[in-house]
Amino acid sequence: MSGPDLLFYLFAALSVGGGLLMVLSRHPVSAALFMIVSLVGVASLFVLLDAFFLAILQVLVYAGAVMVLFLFIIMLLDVGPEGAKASRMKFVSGVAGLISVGLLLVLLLDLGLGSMESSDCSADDCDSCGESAAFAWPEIRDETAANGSSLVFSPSVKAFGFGLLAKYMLPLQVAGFLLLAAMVGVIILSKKSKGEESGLNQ
Amino acid sequence: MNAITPHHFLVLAFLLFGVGFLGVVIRRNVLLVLMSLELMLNGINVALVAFSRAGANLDGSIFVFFIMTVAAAEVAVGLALLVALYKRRKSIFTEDMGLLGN
Amino acid sequence: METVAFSVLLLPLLSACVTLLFLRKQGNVAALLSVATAGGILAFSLFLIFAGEGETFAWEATWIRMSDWELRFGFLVDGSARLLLFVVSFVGFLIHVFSLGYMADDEAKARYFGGLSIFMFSMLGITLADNLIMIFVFWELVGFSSYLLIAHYYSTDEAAQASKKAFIVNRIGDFGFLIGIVLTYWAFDTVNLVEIENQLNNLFAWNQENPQSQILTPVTTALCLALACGFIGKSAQFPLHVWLPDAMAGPTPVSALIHAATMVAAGIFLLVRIEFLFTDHALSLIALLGAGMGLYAGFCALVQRDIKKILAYSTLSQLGYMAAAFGLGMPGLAMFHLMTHAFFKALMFLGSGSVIHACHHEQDIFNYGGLRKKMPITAYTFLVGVLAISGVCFLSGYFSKDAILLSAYNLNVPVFVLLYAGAILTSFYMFRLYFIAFEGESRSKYAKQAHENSSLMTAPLVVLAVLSVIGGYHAIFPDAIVGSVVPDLTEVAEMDNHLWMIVLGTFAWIVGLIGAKNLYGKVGNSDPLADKAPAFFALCRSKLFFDDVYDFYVRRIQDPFARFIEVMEMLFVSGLMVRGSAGVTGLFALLGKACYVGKIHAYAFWFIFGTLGFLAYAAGLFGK
Amino acid sequence: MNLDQILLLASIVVPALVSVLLFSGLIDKDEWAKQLAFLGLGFPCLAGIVLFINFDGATDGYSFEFLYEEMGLQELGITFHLGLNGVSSPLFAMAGIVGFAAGLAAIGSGAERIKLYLALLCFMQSGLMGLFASVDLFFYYLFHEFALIPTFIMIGLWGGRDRRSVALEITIYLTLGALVSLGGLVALNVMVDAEKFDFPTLSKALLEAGLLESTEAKIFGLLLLGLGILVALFPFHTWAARGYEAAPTSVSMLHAGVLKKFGLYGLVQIAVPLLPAGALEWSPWLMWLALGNVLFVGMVTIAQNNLKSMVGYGSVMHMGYCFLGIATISSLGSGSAVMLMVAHGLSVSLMFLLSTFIYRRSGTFEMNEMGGLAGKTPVLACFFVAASLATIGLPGFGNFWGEFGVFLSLGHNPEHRFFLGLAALGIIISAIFGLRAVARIFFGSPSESLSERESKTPIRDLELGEILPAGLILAALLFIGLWPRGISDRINTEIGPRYERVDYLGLSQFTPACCLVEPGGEDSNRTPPDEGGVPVVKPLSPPTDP
Amino acid sequence: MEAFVTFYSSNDWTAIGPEIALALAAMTILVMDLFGKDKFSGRTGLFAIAFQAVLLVAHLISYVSENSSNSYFSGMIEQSLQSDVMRSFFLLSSLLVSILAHRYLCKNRLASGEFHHLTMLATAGLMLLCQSSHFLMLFVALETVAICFYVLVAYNRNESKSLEAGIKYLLFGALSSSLLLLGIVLLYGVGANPEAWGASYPGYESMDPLAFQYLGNLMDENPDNLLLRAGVVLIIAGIAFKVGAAPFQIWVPDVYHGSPMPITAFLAVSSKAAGFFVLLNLVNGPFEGMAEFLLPLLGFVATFTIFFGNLAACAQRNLKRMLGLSGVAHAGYLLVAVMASMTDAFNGNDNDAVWVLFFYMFVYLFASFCVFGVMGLADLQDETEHEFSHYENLAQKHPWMGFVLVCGIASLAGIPPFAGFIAKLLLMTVAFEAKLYLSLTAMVIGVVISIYYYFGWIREVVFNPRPSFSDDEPVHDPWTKLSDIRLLKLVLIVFAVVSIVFGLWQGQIGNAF
Repeated sequence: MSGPDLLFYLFAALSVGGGLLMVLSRHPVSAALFMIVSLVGVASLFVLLDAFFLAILQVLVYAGAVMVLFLFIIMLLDVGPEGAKASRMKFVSGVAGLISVGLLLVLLLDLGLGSMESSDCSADDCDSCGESAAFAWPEIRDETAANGSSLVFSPSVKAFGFGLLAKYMLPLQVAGFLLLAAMVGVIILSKKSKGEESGLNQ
Repeated sequence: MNAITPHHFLVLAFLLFGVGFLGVVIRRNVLLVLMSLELMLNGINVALVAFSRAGANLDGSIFVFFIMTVAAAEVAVGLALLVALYKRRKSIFTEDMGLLGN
Repeated sequence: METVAFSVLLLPLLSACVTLLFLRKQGNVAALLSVATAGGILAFSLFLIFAGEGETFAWEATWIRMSDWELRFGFLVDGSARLLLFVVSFVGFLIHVFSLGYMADDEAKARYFGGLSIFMFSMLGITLADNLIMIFVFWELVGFSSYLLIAHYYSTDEAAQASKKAFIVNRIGDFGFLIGIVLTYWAFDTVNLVEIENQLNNLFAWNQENPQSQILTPVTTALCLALACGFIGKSAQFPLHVWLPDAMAGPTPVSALIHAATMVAAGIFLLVRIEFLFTDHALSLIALLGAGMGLYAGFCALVQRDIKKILAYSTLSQLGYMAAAFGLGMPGLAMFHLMTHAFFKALMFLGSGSVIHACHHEQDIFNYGGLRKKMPITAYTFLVGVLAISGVCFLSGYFSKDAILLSAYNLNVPVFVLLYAGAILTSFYMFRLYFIAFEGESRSKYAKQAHENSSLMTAPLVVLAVLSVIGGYHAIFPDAIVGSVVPDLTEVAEMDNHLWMIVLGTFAWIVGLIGAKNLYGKVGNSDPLADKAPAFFALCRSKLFFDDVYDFYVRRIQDPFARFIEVMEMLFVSGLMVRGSAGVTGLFALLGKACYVGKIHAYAFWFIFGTLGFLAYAAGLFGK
Repeated sequence: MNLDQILLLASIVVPALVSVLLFSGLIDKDEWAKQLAFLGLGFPCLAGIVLFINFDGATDGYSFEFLYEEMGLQELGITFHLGLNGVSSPLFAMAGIVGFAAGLAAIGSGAERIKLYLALLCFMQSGLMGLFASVDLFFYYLFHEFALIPTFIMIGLWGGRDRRSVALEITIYLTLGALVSLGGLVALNVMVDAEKFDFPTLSKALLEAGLLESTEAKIFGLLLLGLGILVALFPFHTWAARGYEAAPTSVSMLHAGVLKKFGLYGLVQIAVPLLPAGALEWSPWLMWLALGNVLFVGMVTIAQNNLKSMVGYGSVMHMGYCFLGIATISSLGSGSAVMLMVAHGLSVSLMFLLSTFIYRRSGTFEMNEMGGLAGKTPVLACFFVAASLATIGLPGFGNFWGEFGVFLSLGHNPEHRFFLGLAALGIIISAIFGLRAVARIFFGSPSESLSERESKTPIRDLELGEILPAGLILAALLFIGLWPRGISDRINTEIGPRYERVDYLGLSQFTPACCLVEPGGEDSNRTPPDEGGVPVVKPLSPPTDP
Repeated sequence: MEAFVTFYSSNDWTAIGPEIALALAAMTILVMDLFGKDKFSGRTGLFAIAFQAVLLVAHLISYVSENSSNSYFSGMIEQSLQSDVMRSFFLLSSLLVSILAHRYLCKNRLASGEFHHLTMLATAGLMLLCQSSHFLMLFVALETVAICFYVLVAYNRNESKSLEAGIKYLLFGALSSSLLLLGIVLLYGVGANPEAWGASYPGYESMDPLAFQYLGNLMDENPDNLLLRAGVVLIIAGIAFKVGAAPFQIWVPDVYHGSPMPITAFLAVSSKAAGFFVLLNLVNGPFEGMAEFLLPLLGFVATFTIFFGNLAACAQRNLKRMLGLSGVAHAGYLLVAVMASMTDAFNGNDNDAVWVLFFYMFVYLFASFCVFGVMGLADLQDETEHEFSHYENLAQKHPWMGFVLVCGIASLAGIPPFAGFIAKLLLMTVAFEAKLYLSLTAMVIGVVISIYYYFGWIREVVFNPRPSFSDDEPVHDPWTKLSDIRLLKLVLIVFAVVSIVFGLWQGQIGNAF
């Protein structure tokens, strides 16, 4: 087990553990902080996968902007911890949720690993059955190239830029409009308007 | 990094997705439900990046970029809704959102 | 020729339509029209009878054609048809005339005479029809017209019930008749009487020619019994006889025409027409039925107080005689007795009619008495009828009845015994009726102030009396009329121990006369038999509980069963099936509505379960 | 496009136009509306009778055909195709007559919002005429729906007791039936991939390339279920009596008299001749169910006290005879069924009409509270006696020929004779309830409720406006009864050729009773005997396929 | 870099002219609002209506001319006659939404500019969605639509119900889109490196792993790869949410209930139609290889949907919820058509089932807007609580509106002579030809059940009202101010007439099938 493997397990534990704690912690603020932890873990996994640009984005957008927004709202509404009221219902739903999510995971893993088995046994050399270390990560060249209609993986930001502006031009524009719509929506939802007086007095 | 295969990442992604789903199901604070949704998206991102790396194919990474954008927008709208609702109801707990039903 | 036949048939229909459509208000016009029609019918049918010079004549035209079933509207005027034609038209005419007087002061004359015309139409139709389906058609129509006429006094419950009963009981008979016709059609591929007869004759001829390969005939006892059901219903034989006594609720001339002279006799006519179809078993069964009826009706008649009911029961017993004659294989005798019976029974009914008319519709014989002095013509003609029916020598009844007795004596002794007992009873209750009604002194104010009726009513009596005296000498009738009965008569004539039979017959009516004389010579308002033999009286009174049985069936079985079925429908068909499914649907609807608790968590569980299901399907947990 | 075609088309279009006019509210006076409706309902009657007379009894197939291709959906072979054949022309005329009578009754009745009532009635009438006039199966169904929907609305608006629930129930029930039969038609259309969706094309296509027997059985089962529900076949009959009891007179007349014949018409015209094997498969079941109609419903009818529901149940009961005739899978049975359909349509609508007249006088439908009406209203009594005797099946009225033909056809196959015996009991049952009704309503002494009602308002006999419709229907009934050839010949022209295969299949199920042979052999349709001298069984004529 | 010239070359912006026009117009509206004096004057609304009408006409003219299937933007979108039809569908429906919304906004004093802005953006997104032939494009367009809808559903923010509906829609929308996303990612994983996941495809390196075409070939190659299957079912789940198919239909009534009336109509028509078209594209495009794997799943979903929707609707008294559930049932019927289009009976270019689907959706559009339009005219104290009793005797009070409403309901119920009947007939025919007998049976039973609630409503509208015993206080009559709706009334009547005419005469349109 070499260093990167250790790192993988470390960061995986970090992200999953952070997520779990976020889900289970009673106070929203702590939940948000745990969330940040798990996000950072994910970011570092991106680094492991040579997606440096995405890692940066992850930290900036998620851990930075989004979570700060969350924290800001939490402070604004100063939500306390979930009260113990309706605890039985909470307990029942929690147990049911655990069970069903467990089932979901089992199914997903079964599907994923099932495909892996079929892959190994479909391979010709049956000696490699079982141990999946036979997978060789393709080596990456630091250059932006396109192979047919697909873009070749490269850690460089340049490749991203080309990809976005050349191949994914239209989605990029659409995403811009998406953000515009979101912005307009947020404004319309939260700004005070003369129309509101009619609604408030009820 | 040769003992780690895409399957490990896949498993990790599924775990994150499941944890997020768990949050959606059991948390009654809408803020936390939104966070859990983010967590699910993160799981997906992990899988996506792993696949794109394993397939030496950049499209996945670019997809991650779009997913982040969308997630941010969703969160923004969601929080705005939440605030607007909080102004009326003084609560952000799901059990208080029972006006519509039956 | 067929034009004449048609005019015979359509004349009454025409007058009926005219009456019902235009003459509803003018009763007298309608009456005259209808009497004129009857006269016309008489003339035409006499022409029809004599123009045919004795040989049968048939004519046909297609009436309905459905795929390869073709029904032809045809006339078949052979010997027996001529006989019946004569009886119907002649007696019918007389009764029309009588009705003029009898119904003189009835407010619904038009309806009455219209009904009579319809009856004449359908009765003539039966007489002339040449195939079974046509007979069935007119069969139903006579039932309908008798329904109308029985219900003439519809405002009385008695009439309402009686008419209904008559129709329904007849329907029961027709039920068998219908099935018989259908079976006949598919057996012979035709319902034309002549064709059927030819086929059968060919068949028998065939069987005689080559005895090694016998063809079994399509005729079965079941078939002819099914057909005989029609006869049983229409001429009120056991067990469907219950309607006839009640049918006396109608006006008396109607009883005379329909329920004594013609319609009930149509059953016998039907038997005679399809006689070639009958097997020996069926014949003997019918003979026994008839004989039994002759005796049974006699007992019932013994204790009746209503004059018309007495006559009705005697009609039943006489019909029994005819049936017996037919069953003995002597259709000619049956027809002959039909004719004579038509004469004297019509005579007696009309006589009773004139009595009733004179006594203001009083029908209880114990309220009469001493009418002989008040209304002599009626009395004497009635006496003639009584003598005739009880078979006094050399009157019409004697010939027909003793011929039957003789043949029974020679062919089938048990039948003879029954018939003979019936004969004694007949004379007994007939004389009883005569003595109570006409002798002694009047026992009610109506009877006291009774007086002879107008000649409109007495003339038919006289004519009929003459006929019932001389009607027995078949020689006096032209051969065109009685030609069909002569062979059987001669056959009887060649039988032995005539003398013995004369003695027996005379003994019978004398016994009856004497018994009636010293039992009913002078009576009060009560039946002396009731004091002498109460048990026997009660037994006869109960008519062997037939009416009670039928009544019990209708009240206790049929209606409750119908109600039960209705409840079953309410419960199961419309309840369990329709409402039940609707209820189940509603239940599921509420269930579906209950899913919408409005809670985000509950909804999230739908999502997670949906995803689980989909993934499980993908993982192949549901087969594949 | 000659006059007859124009008449045919107009008999559908005119009522529709009138109803549109009435809907549109251009007519403001009720009087004009009534006269307009008189026109709109009288014209189809006239056209029906004229076309019935003009219908050439010699030619088989369709006459007065009218074809318009451009309806759309040609892909499914659907075209607007009108025409009359031997089976449909009597029904067409019957629909016209009954519709006219119903219209007269409606005009005479003082219903409120009479304009809407008449408009819906005219709409229904155009649907009815179209239903029998359409050659194309799709329009045959569509016109049926046109006629059905006003029924619901009119029951809901002018109905009697608990009309809302009745309207709902009848709507759901009949929609189920209609949808199932639509499914059957669609199946037919899909399975038989003919270029057009009308009777002649389909039958030709089927003759050329028949279906599998199992397929035929499935499609026939669908059609039977759907149409059976629409005709109130035994277990599915409960909607009928309730509906008719609640519905206003004209609707009961039109529905029970004409619209209900849709299903039987479909069976006779489409299902049996096109899918004989399937029909053969189902005929035992159909026999039993029809027997249920005759006996079970017959007993229920006896138990009724309400005049209208008695008439309703009675009509359901007599449907059983039609089903029996059809179930014999023979031309004779089906032809007689058509005859019975025509006659029954007339008689049952007459019964409904008269029961309303009685209601107007006695103020109730409960027969226990009536009695002795004949003294007050002799003419009404005459009509009612005639109508109920017609229902009973007295010769002289059309029903007799239909029922008799059905019984005759039942007698052919020895296996059916059992059903013959039981079904013939129906003539007794119907006599019982029919005559009971007559006796209860008209005979006997007047009931006290009647007399006290008369003390307020004198009970008058039928007026001319009431005699007219009743007399019209009665005349038609008598015509059929006295001159059945007038109809049976027309029916034969269609049934004969169309049922060759059917008869062949039906006859091949058993050996008919041997019919004897004269050595003279004077009648030709029987073959002379062979040397062995065994009587020759009437040969099954195999169908002559073109 | 010359490697990317190929990508540039296929960026043909004119191909998506209508979308761009819509987006620009949307921003114009914002600008108008910015400089407008009164935010509540209907100027922007009128502008939006006029613009969309013009655009619709222009687009109709344009696409009738050319109907060749060709792809732009390096495989992001692919245009065909079908997608053009859908584009006109969306344009039409958004035009109607704007018309309905105009009165709604003026009545409730809500800002009109943003509303139309978002509506038009959503429409543009829908139009792109139904052309997209690349999963990334599909995702982005879908999310654009979704975000617009989140806001629009909650648009009436004076109403807590509206906001709550928005929250619910957002949460479940996000959940379902993450499911969809997971599915896409799984497909991408297999596509990017088939060997690693037990699949095989020669020369996969040069393929775009998110393009429909490549994935379709991949699935044809190895249809029983578990990961692919998982991806496919997850994507189907995501779309099932959009179309409101069981078991992801649960959000439908609540959201319909809370959202403003025009948006309810928009959801019921456009978003559902988009979902169905995407589903159609997928199952006939990339997932074609998995047809026999998907058919049972879809069959179950369709049956469950039909029964659930109809049964739950029977018990509803609130009309908006009832319409939502009946919409669920209609989704079930449409799923049957989709299944039929997958079967062997209908493979090929002229796929009858697809055209039947289109016909059905158009008929559904007309009928729904008849119903929602009339419902929108009622002014109740609480906009969201439409009870049966509010419609008592409408036919007598306002014959025309009653006529329109009845036409709409009857067309939804599929009663002849309305277009809905023809649509259902075609659907039955198609299902028969595809031998989907079970789903067909479910459909027939469902239609019969649906008659119950549809007819119940018609009964309220047409038949005499039941006697009201509460005569102490006059019941509020919601049909008092119907004066200021000239245009709307005209449009609605036109729709009713159209839905009758389609029922009787399809002419050339009918020949398309």
